[in-house]
Amino acid sequence: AEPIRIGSFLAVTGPAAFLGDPEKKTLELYVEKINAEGGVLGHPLELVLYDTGTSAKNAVTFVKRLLEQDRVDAIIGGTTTGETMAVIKLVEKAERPFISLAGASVIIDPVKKWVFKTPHTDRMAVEKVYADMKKEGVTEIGLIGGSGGFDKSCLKNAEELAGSYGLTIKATEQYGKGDTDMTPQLTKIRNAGVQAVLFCGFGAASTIVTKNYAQLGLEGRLYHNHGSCSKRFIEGAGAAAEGVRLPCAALVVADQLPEDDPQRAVGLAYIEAYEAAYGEEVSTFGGHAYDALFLLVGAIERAGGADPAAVRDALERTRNFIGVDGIFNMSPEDHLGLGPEAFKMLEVRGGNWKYLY
Amino acid sequence: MSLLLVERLTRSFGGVRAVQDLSFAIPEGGIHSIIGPNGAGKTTLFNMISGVLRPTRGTIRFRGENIAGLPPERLAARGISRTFQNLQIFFNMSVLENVLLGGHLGLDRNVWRALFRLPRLRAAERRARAEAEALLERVGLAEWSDAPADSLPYGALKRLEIARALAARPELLLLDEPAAGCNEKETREIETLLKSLVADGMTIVLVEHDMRLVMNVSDHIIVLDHGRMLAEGRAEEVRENPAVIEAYLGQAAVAGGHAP
Amino acid sequence: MLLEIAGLASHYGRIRALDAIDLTVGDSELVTIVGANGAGKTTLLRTISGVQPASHGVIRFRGEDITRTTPARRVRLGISQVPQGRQMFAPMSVEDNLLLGAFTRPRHEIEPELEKLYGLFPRLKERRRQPAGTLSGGEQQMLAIARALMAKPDLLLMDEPSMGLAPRIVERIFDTIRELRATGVTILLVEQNAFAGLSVADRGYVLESGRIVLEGRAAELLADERVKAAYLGL
Amino acid sequence: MTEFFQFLFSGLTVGAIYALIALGFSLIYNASHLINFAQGEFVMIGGMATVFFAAAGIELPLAAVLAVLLAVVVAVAIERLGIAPAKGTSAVGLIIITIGAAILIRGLAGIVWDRNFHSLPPISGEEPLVIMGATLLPQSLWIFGVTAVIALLLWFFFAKTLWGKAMMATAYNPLAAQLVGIDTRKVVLVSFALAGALGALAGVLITPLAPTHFQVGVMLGLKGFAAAIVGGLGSGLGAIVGGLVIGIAEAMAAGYLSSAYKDAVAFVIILLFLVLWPSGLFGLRGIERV
Amino acid sequence: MRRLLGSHHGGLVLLVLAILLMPLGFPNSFYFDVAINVGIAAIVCIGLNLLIGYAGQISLGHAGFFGIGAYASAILTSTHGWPPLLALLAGILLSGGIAFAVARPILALKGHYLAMATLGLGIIISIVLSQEVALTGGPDGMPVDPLTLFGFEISGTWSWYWLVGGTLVLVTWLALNLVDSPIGRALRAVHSSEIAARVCGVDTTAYKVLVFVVSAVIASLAGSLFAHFSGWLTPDEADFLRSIQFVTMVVLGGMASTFGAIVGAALLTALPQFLTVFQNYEHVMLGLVMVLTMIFMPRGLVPTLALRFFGDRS
Ligand SMILES: Nc1ncnc2c1ncn2[C@@H]1O[C@H](COP(=O)(O)OP(=O)(O)OP(=O)(O)O)[C@@H](O)[C@H]1O
Ligand SMILES: Nc1ncnc2c1ncn2[C@@H]1O[C@H](COP(=O)(O)OP(=O)(O)OP(=O)(O)O)[C@@H](O)[C@H]1O
Ligand SMILES: [Mg+2]
Ligand SMILES: [Mg+2]
Repeated sequence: AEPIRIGSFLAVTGPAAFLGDPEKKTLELYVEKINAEGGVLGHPLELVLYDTGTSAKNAVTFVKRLLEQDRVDAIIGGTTTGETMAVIKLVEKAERPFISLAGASVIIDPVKKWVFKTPHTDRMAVEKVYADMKKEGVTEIGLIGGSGGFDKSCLKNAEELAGSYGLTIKATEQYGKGDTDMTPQLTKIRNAGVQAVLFCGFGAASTIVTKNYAQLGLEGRLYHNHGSCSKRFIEGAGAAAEGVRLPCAALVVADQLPEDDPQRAVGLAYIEAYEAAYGEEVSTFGGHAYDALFLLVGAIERAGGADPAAVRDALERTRNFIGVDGIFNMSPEDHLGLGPEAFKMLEVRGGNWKYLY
Repeated sequence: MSLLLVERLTRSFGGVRAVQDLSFAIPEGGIHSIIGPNGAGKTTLFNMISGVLRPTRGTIRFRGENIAGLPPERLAARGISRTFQNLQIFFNMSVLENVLLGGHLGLDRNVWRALFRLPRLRAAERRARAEAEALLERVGLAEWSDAPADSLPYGALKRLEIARALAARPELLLLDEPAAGCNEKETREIETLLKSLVADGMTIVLVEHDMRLVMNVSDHIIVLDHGRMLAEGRAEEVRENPAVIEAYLGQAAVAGGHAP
Repeated sequence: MLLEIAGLASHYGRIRALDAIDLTVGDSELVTIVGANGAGKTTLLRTISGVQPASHGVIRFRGEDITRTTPARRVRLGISQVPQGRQMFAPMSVEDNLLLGAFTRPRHEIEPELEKLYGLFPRLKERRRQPAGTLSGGEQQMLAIARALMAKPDLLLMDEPSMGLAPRIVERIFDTIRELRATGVTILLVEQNAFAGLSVADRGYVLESGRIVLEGRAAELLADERVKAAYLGL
Repeated sequence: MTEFFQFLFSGLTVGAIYALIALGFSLIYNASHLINFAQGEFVMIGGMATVFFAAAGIELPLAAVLAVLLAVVVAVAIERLGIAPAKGTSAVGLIIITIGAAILIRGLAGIVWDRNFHSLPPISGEEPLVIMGATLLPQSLWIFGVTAVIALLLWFFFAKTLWGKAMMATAYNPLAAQLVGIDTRKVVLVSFALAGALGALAGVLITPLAPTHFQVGVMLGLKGFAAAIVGGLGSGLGAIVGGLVIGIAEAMAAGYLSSAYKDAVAFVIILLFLVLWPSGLFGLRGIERV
Repeated sequence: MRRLLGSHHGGLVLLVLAILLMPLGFPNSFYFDVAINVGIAAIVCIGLNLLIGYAGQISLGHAGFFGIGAYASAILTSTHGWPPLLALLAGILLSGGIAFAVARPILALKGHYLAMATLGLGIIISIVLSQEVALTGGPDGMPVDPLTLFGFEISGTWSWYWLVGGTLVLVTWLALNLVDSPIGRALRAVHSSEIAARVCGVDTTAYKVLVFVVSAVIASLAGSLFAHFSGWLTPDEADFLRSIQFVTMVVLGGMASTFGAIVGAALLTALPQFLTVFQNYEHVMLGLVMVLTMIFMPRGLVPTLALRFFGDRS
């Protein structure tokens, strides 16, 4: 039968490679699995995937290529917000369903007809952290983050939301691309007198900040955002990571979830499949791609084919889809469909994640 | 009035005094040679006159005005041109283009006319090319005109530098060892060329170790040693000066023409 | 025969700079090459040293075919060159330049050799700490000659060694050439000053447009009408 | 005051890392006047290869040695396959070759290893030393020590040995170097091999502080290059001072001015240094004459 | 053929023909998109080549000027409602002004030191662009209004293709004229021997400043076009990696060859599109192509091929 063509453009290399790489691996793994099991509605899936190198300009070109040359039926991709925003006009004009894997809420707020996304917004992560801080009686905090889009968006939300949780930001510090030491920034935060610190970033910086935090002996809890939801972070930071709290998708602690939690089974299955195929730990970023792919597959099945308009409508009517990121309920007003409960609050204890609530 | 008047000129490099307290005058017209042992300061002197080096002390008057310390491009505009002992050819250009660049100041250098390639510029370029060809003819490089400069043998490059310097139509031409690397026959050609330039009214200052050439063409010779003036005078006077023989010429040179 | 060259050709891109050169230099012989600008003299010496590839022919040194060996190995075999254009290690001191000249020599031989050459060129001793690139042209030429001698070569290739030198020093250079020869060093000399060059030589070759057009005993060449007309300016 | 020392320690640690990388740049520069933009990749190989050899069950010290060897092999390959055959390529062209090689190595590392980040345990524990109220990790001391020793060794090599001089001579004038019997091909090759080893060593030493990943070489290489330039290309002492200047500038800018603009401030300082010392702090200058 | 390529009007005719005829082979608008990106990069490279190839002064920071042009257009049109043409001119003035202001101290540096200084300049610009979130939207970027010229909105790949193509031809023509004038010769002289150039009366500093400013202005113009064309702008466009890409284009295509700059831009822009067939290995292949090109075509594509096929050394 005619294959159903799914286009994808991801930051497999470049600054966001840490996010894009597992996304790519996930898509490739599951497209193969789906095809092995007979495809969707009897059609095999064909994945056309391009590496943007984390460049919005390349994203634009590749999306044009996906639309014009490869004539794909739907698009999954845009690892970063910049890549995603740069192509929205194109997909809207071409009228093809598009599920973004980037964090920022601007992508779906205001709602764009053809654009959906799977990751929780960074705003939700910050809210989760702030709620926890408030519960712990913290009132004065410091922020530290990188200079990339992911980091800055988190910092911006953190600054905007602080007031509503009764928090005062005493210091906001940044580090640069490829920095290897953040003690000066943390020293300033320490001197500002804070009760807790929120870290906005991902990758190697998570480890460095955490180690420097311990080195300087800062008092008060260090919170990370969901960029650090990777076992690599604990391994890298070692003892320094003890006590760090962060909001993560259920996937990270799937095995600690109660037996009756619907996400447990989905998460465990994904973990098993991914780790068997690649011999490396899953990441929540790969999970975004997982959800995007299966949201799309579900919509195609419900639409009875790959007709873009029908798939789009079906996507918008997604109800109770159990993904690794949470349970999705889309609507014409909400093209994400996740609630704040999709994040779980974790703490690092004994070199492992501890599921708190 | 002297064309060039050097007064108490000094240049040192750290501890080395390359030129010390040197004073002399060059009248307009004729060929004036500066000779002296290796390291006597001849090239350093040229470098100061042409603006390549700033003097440590002293003045250089060109047509009465002190030009010491002015940058080379300003001096070029005033009519001072030179060749280099260590070749400074534009190796990324053709032979003809090297000469054209020598005449740079005489060309149309307006950016807008260049960008839009207006007819006035094209006409000026055509004239310049013709002149450059003529100069190459004059130094005997006509057949190399379109060759890339980096394919020329050493001796030809020496003559190319002369042609380039001439393209600026200088009033004062400084030649630093033009005959180095040339055989007798080629040296004769240079001799003829120098004489014809002087006949056209140019003033030439020549640094050269080929004594046959120096003695044949010089109206006036200055001998430097250790950055100071050792002797000055007409060719015959200098040639017989015992101090000059001792410091520079050596015995064989006195005996007959050239070594050994 | 110390050096034997047969059918040698060399090119710069498509330009043929040397063509079918046959040339020999016997042990302890002093051979001079004369020729106009661009005749290919420098190219010939460069090819013998191995820094310019031979496109045809063979070069034999003490009977061994060295046409394809590296320049460094040729120096170790005993071939050293005073290059045209002096080729200083400009930022390095005069003394370092000289020490590098003896790069292939055993350590203990370096010091006496250095003193000997300082004796020959007192000027260099005065300037031993100065960067070679700041020397005057003639001083650099002295250094180039001294550096080549530091290698204590069996075959010394000299490309216009007298260029840019004061007459008194030129005399000294030619004296040195004679002395070297007397101590058994073989010399292949390229000289624009054809009269001086041929006067010290045993034999000579005349190069024109990359070919040898004339060869013979130096005295014969000096008397040759064509040589007189073309190179001696007589 | 404590604050100042904390910034200073940060600057020194980071600066020593930059210095170590800058030494690699200087080494190759000294032998061939080439800027090797793949230098950062050696740092990456040092860290990543150690991690992966260790993961394969090799003892950590041996894994580190193997990683250094691997970097040497890669460096030699770049020289043999990329630089040596490129006769007649301009200086910028050669730089493009090293950039191409860097892209290639990075691409391979992303495939052969992975695109995750990895850490290594520090050599002597993580208990920070407290000096003047500020803290310093023992690993920083290791980095200072190794950087100082290597700089000293390189200084000795270039200033005191004939081989070192032959290496510099090769860069100053390859033709003359050949004419005095220096095997210039070998010299350049050796310089690459040493630079590879140096880079990898830097990688091994810094991975405990800052995790490595397949793209870590880009920024580290850039900062190392900046350090080499500020200090003066080719000078070992310059590499060290240059590295420290940049490291300290970054730390102080982050501490006292604005952490958001600290990199910009650091580059402004670099520009000012260049205006004041156009050939770097300890670079050669003024040997050209006509 | 040789004359056609040798004399620059011949080359220009070829370029015009190529631009006119290429669309015949384009099956869909994706090809136009690539071609437009090639054109924009080529415009930058022609300017950069004046600086690097002719005057011999390296710049590893030209993406900074590209970024200034792009953001000037983006901010002034989208945020402040300026007419695009005016915004473009403002960008040019700003880039040219910055270039002029820094040119003297920076261009006093030589070789690798100059490379470092320009690299630093570019990095500073790109940091400002990504830090000033309120103005530029930060790393995630900002939207840009479409380009309107004299009341007409340029939209759709067709119009963009002709606009960029036309600009490219114009810039090429101007660059060729400049190169083939006393000024162009003076620039090449600066490259070869500054001291000899000065002795010939060339005010080398003035010429270096001139060509630096001209190349910055051209980069800025291209940046403005890019901003409107792409509709979304991120600071990546001003990143130092992008600067290095521009230099690579110039060198691969052939330094001191205006058509080389165009070919280099085409190669490095289009190549990644072809290399996607290598899947994971596309970066490996890209690196390999760069290395092999420089080994086997040491003078760059255009000059090496011209030499091989026409025996033309220029
Ligand atoms: N790098 C080069 N590229 C192209 N051609 C060259 C190159 N070097 C030399 N040639 C050509 O090779 C020929 C021989 O040059 P060579 O330098 O050997 O002459 P020469 O006899 O040493 O001259 P001179 O007396 O001027 O030193 C000349 O025609 C010259 O133009
Ligand atoms: N930049 C410099 N640094 C140090 N010493 C220098 C510098 N330039 C020149 N000198 C010294 O100054 C002296 C004069 O040099 P200059 O080149 O003027 O000599 P010259 O008379 O032209 O000699 P030659 O006949 O050999 O060309 C030399 O001893 C030289 O070593
Ligand atoms: Mg001199
Ligand atoms: Mg010669």
